[in-house]
Amino acid sequence: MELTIQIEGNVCRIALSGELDHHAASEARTRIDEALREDPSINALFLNLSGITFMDSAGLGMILGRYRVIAERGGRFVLTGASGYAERILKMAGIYALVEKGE
Amino acid sequence: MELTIQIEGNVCRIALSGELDHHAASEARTRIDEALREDPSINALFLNLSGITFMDSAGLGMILGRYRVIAERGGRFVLTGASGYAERILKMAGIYALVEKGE
Amino acid sequence: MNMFENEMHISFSALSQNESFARMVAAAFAAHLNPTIEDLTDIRTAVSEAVTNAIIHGYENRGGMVVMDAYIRDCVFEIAIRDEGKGIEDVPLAMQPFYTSAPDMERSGMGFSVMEAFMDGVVVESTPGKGTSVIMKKYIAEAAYHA
Amino acid sequence: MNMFENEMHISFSALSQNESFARMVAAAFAAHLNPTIEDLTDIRTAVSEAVTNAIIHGYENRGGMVVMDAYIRDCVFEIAIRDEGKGIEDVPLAMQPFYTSAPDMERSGMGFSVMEAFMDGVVVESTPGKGTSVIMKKYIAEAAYHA
Ligand SMILES: Nc1ncnc2c1ncn2[C@@H]1O[C@H](COP(=O)(O)OP(=O)(O)O)[C@@H](O)[C@H]1O
Ligand SMILES: Nc1ncnc2c1ncn2[C@@H]1O[C@H](COP(=O)(O)OP(=O)(O)O)[C@@H](O)[C@H]1O
Repeated sequence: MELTIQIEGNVCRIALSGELDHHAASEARTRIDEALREDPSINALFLNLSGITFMDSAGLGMILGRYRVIAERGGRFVLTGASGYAERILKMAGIYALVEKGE
Repeated sequence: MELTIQIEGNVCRIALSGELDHHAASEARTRIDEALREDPSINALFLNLSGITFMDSAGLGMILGRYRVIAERGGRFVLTGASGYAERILKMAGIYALVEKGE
Repeated sequence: MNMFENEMHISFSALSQNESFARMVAAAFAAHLNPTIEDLTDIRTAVSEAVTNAIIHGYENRGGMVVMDAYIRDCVFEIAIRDEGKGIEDVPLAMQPFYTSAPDMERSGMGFSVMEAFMDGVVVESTPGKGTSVIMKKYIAEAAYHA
Repeated sequence: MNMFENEMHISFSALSQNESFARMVAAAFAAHLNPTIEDLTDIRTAVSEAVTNAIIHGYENRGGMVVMDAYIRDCVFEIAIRDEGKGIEDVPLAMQPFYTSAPDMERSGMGFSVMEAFMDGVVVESTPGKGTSVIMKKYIAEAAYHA
């Protein structure tokens, strides 16, 4: 799993690629929460999944967790680029009832 | 393992690619010997290994075996395109004392 | 069609680094049936769920050995994932969508639902204090098998 | 450096289709040590030799189960390949370059030589009528390990 974090003003853009299983999700969780903690002014999180080649329900848990972190500070959460398989699991859990889907 | 056989006049050109282990070597042996049996006028066998991505000593045994088949009918055997790893095993066995190395 | 049989049994340390290893082994073994990429992704995902559960719920991240037994019989791929961890008190409850005993670990409770959606049969056997077995089946289409 | 330990035990049907599966499993497990491509090719080749021998010499192509036990301890990868086949009467003779009991199968007699050349230690234990174990070690450079 590869993770890149880009912060511009109050917006944090994260791109995940590779395999997002429980092992990788734990690492992603730690790194994203660190970035959010360091900059309390961040009020929008864009998570780009277009590089994800594998995802299971641990990825779903990590995504829902980050949604909660940013929602707690009243921020916006946008999920983009989920392809075939990741999308199937996200939809099974009805995630788009909670989080915004971006382009 | 993929195998292509091309016959022009008395010359048989064979290209092997993929993984040449014992399982694949058995298949290659059967198919090459069939081609040689069908056309007794073949008196030169060029074996191209440039597409080989894995080879163990079963590949060596198969190559030595085909050398013997063609040598028995007084034909010529030429080995081409062996890369790094295949070459290491071929050299360990001193194969170039027996068979000709082509471009 | 000839009956084709092949089997594989593996056990490995209950470390999260081995989750990707376990999926890879299961997929490489199932590859003998000439499955589609989609079949393989289904298998990789379901195996990842069951193996992760063994590591984090069964052994509570304290280590132990996870076992996978896989069988190919004609066009059926069967895989059992076992642990000798703490077991499950109430299996029907555990299998309900969104049920999780570990929300603090950000588990979504969707593991069993994913296994059921992606495989053609999931059976869970568990004895509290002894461990858990998850037995899953997948039918690989004959067309693919003969391709 | 922290001590890192991981282990894996697998058994699979003694079918020639499983030769590539066995190499893949060994390489995927060894990958935890961050080996170079060359290290991985060495391991794949040595494992292929030992597994093929178990299938064709140990079980004489009549089936049975081949076992692989792999361990990672710090930067050492150790793998044992075992069969419960016919065993070897004279191990030092069997290990000589070009010695083969199966020239009719076009065996080159170079299997053990390849294992010795590509690994950092090869030990063969065999009991006629009981079976054979080939235990091999490979040191993975610390530099690669920390990369
Ligand atoms: N191997 C196991 N050992 C013990 N408990 C388990 C095991 N697998 C699942 N469980 C229990 O079943 C619950 C539901 O599992 P699952 O649907 O995979 O969701 P999640 O893993 O997200 O919690 C888990 O929270 C856990 O309590
Ligand atoms: N697992 C095994 N069980 C029984 N005999 C074996 C086994 N491995 C090797 N041998 C014996 O040792 C000989 C030499 O093995 P090797 O160097 O790999 O060459 P090859 O496999 O080409 O014959 C074999 O021909 C066989 O007689």
